[in-house]
Amino acid sequence: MSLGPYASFIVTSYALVTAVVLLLIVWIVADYRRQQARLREIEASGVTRRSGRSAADMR
Amino acid sequence: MTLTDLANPTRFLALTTRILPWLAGATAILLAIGLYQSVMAPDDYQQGATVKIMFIHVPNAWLSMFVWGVMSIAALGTLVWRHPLADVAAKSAAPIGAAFTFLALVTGSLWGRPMWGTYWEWDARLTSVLILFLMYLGLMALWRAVEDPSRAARAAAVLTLVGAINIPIIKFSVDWWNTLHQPASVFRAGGPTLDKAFLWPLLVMAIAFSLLFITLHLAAMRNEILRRRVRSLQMMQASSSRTFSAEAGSASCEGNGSKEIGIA
Amino acid sequence: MRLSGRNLTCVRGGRQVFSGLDVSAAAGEALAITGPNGAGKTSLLRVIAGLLVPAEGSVALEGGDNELSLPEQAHYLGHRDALKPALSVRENLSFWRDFLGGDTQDTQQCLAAVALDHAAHLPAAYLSAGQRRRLSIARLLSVRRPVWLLDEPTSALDAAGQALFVGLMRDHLAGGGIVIAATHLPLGLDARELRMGGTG
Amino acid sequence: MSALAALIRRDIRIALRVGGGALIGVLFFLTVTVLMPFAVGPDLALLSRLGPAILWLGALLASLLTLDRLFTADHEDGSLDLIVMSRTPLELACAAKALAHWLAAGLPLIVATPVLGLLLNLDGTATLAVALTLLAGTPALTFTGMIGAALAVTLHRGGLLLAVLVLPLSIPVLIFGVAASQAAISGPMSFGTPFSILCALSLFSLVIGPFAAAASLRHGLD
Repeated sequence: MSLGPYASFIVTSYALVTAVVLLLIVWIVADYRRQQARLREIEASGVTRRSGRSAADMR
Repeated sequence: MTLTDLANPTRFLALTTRILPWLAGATAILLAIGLYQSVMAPDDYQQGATVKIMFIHVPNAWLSMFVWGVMSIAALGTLVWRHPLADVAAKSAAPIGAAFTFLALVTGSLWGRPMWGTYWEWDARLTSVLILFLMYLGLMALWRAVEDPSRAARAAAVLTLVGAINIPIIKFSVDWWNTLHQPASVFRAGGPTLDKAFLWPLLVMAIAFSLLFITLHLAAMRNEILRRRVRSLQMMQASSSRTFSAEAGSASCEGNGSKEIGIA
Repeated sequence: MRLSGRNLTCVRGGRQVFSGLDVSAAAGEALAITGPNGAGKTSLLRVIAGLLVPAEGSVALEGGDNELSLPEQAHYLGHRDALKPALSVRENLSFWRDFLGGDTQDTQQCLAAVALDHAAHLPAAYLSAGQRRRLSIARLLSVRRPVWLLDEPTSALDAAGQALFVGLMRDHLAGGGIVIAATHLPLGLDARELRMGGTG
Repeated sequence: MSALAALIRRDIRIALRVGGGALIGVLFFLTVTVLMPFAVGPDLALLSRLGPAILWLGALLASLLTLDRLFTADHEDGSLDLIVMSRTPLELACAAKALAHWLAAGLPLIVATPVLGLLLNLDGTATLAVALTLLAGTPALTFTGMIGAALAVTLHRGGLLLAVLVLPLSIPVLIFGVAASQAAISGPMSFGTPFSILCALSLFSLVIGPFAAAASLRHGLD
């Protein structure tokens, strides 16, 4: 497969898209882990969540 | 599962956890098919192999507008129906939309480079995307500037809707400004005359990227719900003054207060 | 050690707030500045803290550290808490400890002394008004300063908080410190009273 | 010394946290620069000739507008009283605050310059020249702007008044900054002369700024 004279542009754009999408995924996964860890930490320290009112918790 | 069930964040979390792996799998498969087809697609007789950039540029450009649409619906949800998930959806969509817009810009400029000889040309299409990108960044700055999420949500919702109304006006003005200064744009991306050999990979990639957005958005919404839960729990934690009584009052700074450190 | 100000006159915005005022407090002594609103309690404290320049007279600390001026040996607890909501409780306190410098104490122990150690990692934005006030009181403990200048220190505190603060002031006085407090509430400890306003 | 380090660390932290304004300056810079072609037209030759001037004006406005809250935020929550009373000389504390502000809000502008250079059709050397002159010149903008920020505390006013007070003071920096970048790109002049004057201006403001700001703060508190 030949990409012609502009191969570097094609490869760069595909690489950039891959990099940014991977970055998004890594960020979201890391954020999820961080929030989970914080929740565990808080629940370990004894503050209990009123599970019946979880909708109100968001506000 | 009705819409009112989805309004409950706990149910939403449970549902998200159940469907996220499937969505991620479907996205991966479609992306793989799309990428294979793009690689196998023939060269364009005019643009040569650079036409391959189109297969990732166009889906990103399409998503950059689609995400703003999603945020506008969420903004209506915040302002009109006060749906508890609406501002979560709006807030978590903004960085993802900004990332897709950024990719549309960069791939567009890389695609244009062989034709223009420069990375950036004040082409009407690209310039509109650049302004859209600035608006995404402004929206993210707004979310960051206000600490209280529900107060920030209303301001961001108003800005999002104003943006949604203004984007066509901006697009029109930029087109007009552009034709005023230069005859016709050299940059013709896609269009209905596209050959079938290009249409299929493009379509698959567009669906794959849309699925990618939905997957990322759901995951980010889940994060945001957890973040707000952490926030409200921390506020409860701050107001629960544990051993605040005469006993704490007598503990001086140098005194025996240190035995309680482990609890915090 | 003795803090003394003589013949103090303060003019603000063309209006004479007070004139010919003498202030003095010895080591281990508390001075309560009382008086109606607008009598110049806050202005007097700010003159002592070096934040306002008196039109006449001067204040000095005799028997303190000769290298340092009076404001450099004083803590000032004003109406405003000098806290940044974006920083955590611990970051707020340890910034002031590091910035003010001198004889410093452990941050965590100072937080425990004002019953805020459970919230050390939380942003200061989450604190209530009384907790914010307690956090600024922790600043007085984190760095040792012989003179405490307090402006309505107990206003935001509940009964338990006031009791706690009185205990801390007693400790400070017992260690040979000086407390000068502008207040319209009783301080809760033996204090000489300087009444301002009315006849001056 | 550790007191100053603590102050710098705190100010940078606040700027980067929620509610902090560090990156808004860059966004402003970006927006102002993008706005220019709509006024002068998309002619790339013209844009590349105007490029250094546009970038310098954008950076000037961005760094001055973010200075607005440098002292007023500390004044409003009472921190400034404690900073004035502390054992650290007020001049040094002012310099530390300005340095923290430059690190949090000024450096990102320089990092953003290459991207904006691309939009204005500047080539590699031109972009490098502008970035270098901004690196040498933005400290001067921050340290002279600090005087205005201190006056804003004294006068209980900020925003536009600050800009009106400080913009004339920044004219020399603008002149030599743009002159140095033009010299590096095309000009008959050598790059060295205007650039060394720019550096001298920065050093000068590094000395004058903290003293003027501290004097203004000392007399302005009430």
